[in-house]
Amino acid sequence: MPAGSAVTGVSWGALLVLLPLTGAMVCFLWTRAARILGLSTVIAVCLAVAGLGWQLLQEGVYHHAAGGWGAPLGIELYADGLSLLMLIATAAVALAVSIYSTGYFKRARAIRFWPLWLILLAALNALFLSADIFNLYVTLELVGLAAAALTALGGGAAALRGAMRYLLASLLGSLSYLLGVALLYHSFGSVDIAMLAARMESSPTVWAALGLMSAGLIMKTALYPLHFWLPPAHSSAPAPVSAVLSGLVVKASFYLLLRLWLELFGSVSEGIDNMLGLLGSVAVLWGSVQALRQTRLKLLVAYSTVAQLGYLFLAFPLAASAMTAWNAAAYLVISHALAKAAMFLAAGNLMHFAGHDRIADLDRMVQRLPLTVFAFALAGVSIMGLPPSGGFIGKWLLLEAALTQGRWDLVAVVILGGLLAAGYVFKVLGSAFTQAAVPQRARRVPASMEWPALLLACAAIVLGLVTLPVFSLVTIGDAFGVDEVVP
Amino acid sequence: MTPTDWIAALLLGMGGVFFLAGTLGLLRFPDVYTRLHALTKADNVGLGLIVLGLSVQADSWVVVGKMLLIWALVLLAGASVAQLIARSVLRRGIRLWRQ
Amino acid sequence: MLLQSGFDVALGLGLLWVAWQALNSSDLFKAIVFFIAFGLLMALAWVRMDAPDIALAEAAIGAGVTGALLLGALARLRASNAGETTMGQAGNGQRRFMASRRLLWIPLLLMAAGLGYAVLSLPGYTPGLSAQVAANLGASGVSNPVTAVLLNFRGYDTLLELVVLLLALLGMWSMAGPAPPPSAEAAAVLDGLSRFLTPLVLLVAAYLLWVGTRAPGGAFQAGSLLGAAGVLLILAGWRANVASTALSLRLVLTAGPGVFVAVAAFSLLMSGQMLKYPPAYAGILILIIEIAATLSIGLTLAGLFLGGRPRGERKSP
Amino acid sequence: MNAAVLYALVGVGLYSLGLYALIVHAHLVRKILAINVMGSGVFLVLVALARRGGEAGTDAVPQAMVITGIVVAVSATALALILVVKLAAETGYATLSGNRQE
Repeated sequence: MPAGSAVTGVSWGALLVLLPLTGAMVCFLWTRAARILGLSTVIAVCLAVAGLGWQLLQEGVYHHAAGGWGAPLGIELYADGLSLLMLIATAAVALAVSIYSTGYFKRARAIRFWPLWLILLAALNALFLSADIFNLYVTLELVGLAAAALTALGGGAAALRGAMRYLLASLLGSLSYLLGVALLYHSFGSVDIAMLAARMESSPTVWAALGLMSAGLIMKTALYPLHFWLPPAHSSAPAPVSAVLSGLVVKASFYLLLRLWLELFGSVSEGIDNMLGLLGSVAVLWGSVQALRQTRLKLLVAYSTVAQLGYLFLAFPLAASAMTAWNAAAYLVISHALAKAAMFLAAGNLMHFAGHDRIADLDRMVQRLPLTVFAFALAGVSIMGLPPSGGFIGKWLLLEAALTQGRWDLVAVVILGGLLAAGYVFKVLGSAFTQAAVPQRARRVPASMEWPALLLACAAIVLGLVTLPVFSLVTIGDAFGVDEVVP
Repeated sequence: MTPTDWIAALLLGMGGVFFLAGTLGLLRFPDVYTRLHALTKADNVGLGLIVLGLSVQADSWVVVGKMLLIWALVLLAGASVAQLIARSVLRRGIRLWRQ
Repeated sequence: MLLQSGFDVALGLGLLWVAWQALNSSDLFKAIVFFIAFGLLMALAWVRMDAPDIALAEAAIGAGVTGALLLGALARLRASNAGETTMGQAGNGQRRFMASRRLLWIPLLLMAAGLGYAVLSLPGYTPGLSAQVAANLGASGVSNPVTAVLLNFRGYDTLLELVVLLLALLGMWSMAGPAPPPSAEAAAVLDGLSRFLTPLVLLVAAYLLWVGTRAPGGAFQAGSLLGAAGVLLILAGWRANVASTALSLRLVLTAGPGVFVAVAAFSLLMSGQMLKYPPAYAGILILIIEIAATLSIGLTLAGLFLGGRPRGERKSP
Repeated sequence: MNAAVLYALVGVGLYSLGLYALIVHAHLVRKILAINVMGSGVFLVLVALARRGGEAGTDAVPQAMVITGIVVAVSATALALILVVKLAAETGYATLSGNRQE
């Protein structure tokens, strides 16, 4: 396909899947150079995302017919502003986590980590790019299996148990999703999202598919009360893996849910949006309270993820003001991805330094690991939703949508959740300033582990200052269908 | 029905009887060894008769050859598996059944 | 006609009954054996639905390899005394399960009824994609429609699926450590059987691979047969003298996804669309991918059954 | 009701039975068996419904999807089983609840 400039003529989207897959296999074949090969692959992926972004800005949405057949027979890749936003967040977190991992994993672990991690990256990219609900099932399974294998990488009973719990929940979620796919295929004779959207009409079968797919994806996104697998898995995995799990993997299933909702189910579902909002509210409050009660740092951060995921679901009942509510969800997704990844990396540094993650015994960490504590604090600013940060913009937009619709209950939830988040962030920071009478292992933390955390946290803050570019990016392809709603 | 059909039906019916007898033995015999005996002996003959019955009606010799090959493989696998089961049971110290 | 629907009803009820036994037998070994029987009945159901390709895959993978994996895992669990849940140790949790069991019936029954209603109320007959498949079969390079879908129309799915398989092995190697040694002494009968059957299985696998372009069969069926041969050899105590670090072993494991990705990248370069084959070369490209995939699938499945990284210190007997 | 719908209903039944067993049983191997039975149920629905219009022709697309699904299922099963084996070697229990101390 000849095209004008050198950048727009390349099919960056397909490369985003093929590159990390190739990287994974090469890392597996040539273990000695796994680290350098893995890191270069991730850098190449970042460049490809940049290329795709440029392409989208120049030419609008990205279409790619894998196999050259096109829907409905073949599989279509598709990227609009929303997918691009997810891909950018993925690339940013991936780069930071990869640099972190060069310092974190010793050689024996590293050669196992890199192939699995690159496959996970390929699967995430493939998921954000797919427009075919069966292909999405395969990518979901790939994400789930890779994430479970990575969770168990740390070894030990807690990690194995966490991985097992996660694997079972993930498999159950994907099977429910697949049953929904089967019902949709036999209702409308296609698995292409755009074709399904065109043919969509309400029927008992569609309702069953809606229920199954939403339930499966909600399970994978760990919305209360289906969150039970998240804290054990995310707290027991190695730090870079926790960062990816909390930052990206749960967002992948949320992205898919959002996509299906916007394209397929939004028109046929009434009343369910309020239920999602209710569960989201409970998740925000319950998760935050649980986070406050934790005595271990990584568990605290994991429960904070449960709470922050709840915010994402508050957008559903506010969808009447589509622009604001969905922008809020998108903003929260990416700012939480950056901030939470930064938090887990920082927590990993504290654990690496002290040999434990008991919050009460974080003996004057602010003097010993100032960069790490600063990163944790900056990430905390975004999690709490203080200005200027990405988290602030997201929550502000949520408040705005709730206020214009007079949903005072949701306003209260957003504000209360922010206060509770402040509580658990300051609980950690407070301990980092005070003295504790425990012996510390005091192992040196290399710069390659401190800076990625800090840079990610800074990115989460900067996100609060670049709202206009982000909003204009999201409007490419009009994923939220705002044209119909805005008067 | 042509005479070949009658022959086929007779062979298939006899095969069925052998299978039935084998299954009955599996359910009713008192211990592992006698059950194995019933299962392998009777089912091998039963399958052989069914293969013969189908061969009579087969379109070509290739199909007959394939079915005979299947029978031979089942015989081989059945005999080996029966021996393996009996061996592992014997090693676990389970005695032969005596009246 | 009546006889046939009678058979279908019996098979359907049989599937449900065997599944119930596989899920609720008191003895775990028994449950696994029922599960293998369930796989075989499933294969029969696939034949009844005119899906011989799935029947072959189900019998070889669903019942065969999965069954072998389950039995292998059970043996290792029994070695660490975790083959069964002992009621006393599970304690309160178990009792709570028992209490919730009675209540769980209600929502699950409602769910099943709802799903059944959803299936029954499907709007008429939608033709699906069979017409498109038939229309484009000529340009796909093969004449078996299932192979055409797997390796051409929806080849991207299959590429990712081969990665899933590789991922399972990578995941296992990352946590399992070296493979357990072969059991003390393998039976002479098993040894003889494996020596006799292995060449035959290789032959059948090659046949399935070759015939898969125009009749039921293909890379997955052939690969799973290879895997089954590997399982048999492993059971007989045979070990190849290659360590998990050996490049040759890794090359074969990545051959399937590797060749597939290479074809995808090459076609992306040539035509701007990944996995778009030039019609004249579609047949040969599919065959190359299938050969590589068969080898990878076979070796990966056998490797999964081995239960750990091969050590490569033991000479084959 | 024809045979296709019958098999689809059996698929729904298998899915529900599997879900029940997945929740009720504590032993992880039983949970893995349950996931596999659920998967078989989903596959049955996927293929069977393509034939509900009668015997005319078979749709190759769902069949190919099910072959993909079977391979994914065996991969997931293998990974899950090795996790169980490692967990049991580590804690002595093949359940998620047993033995909390580390």
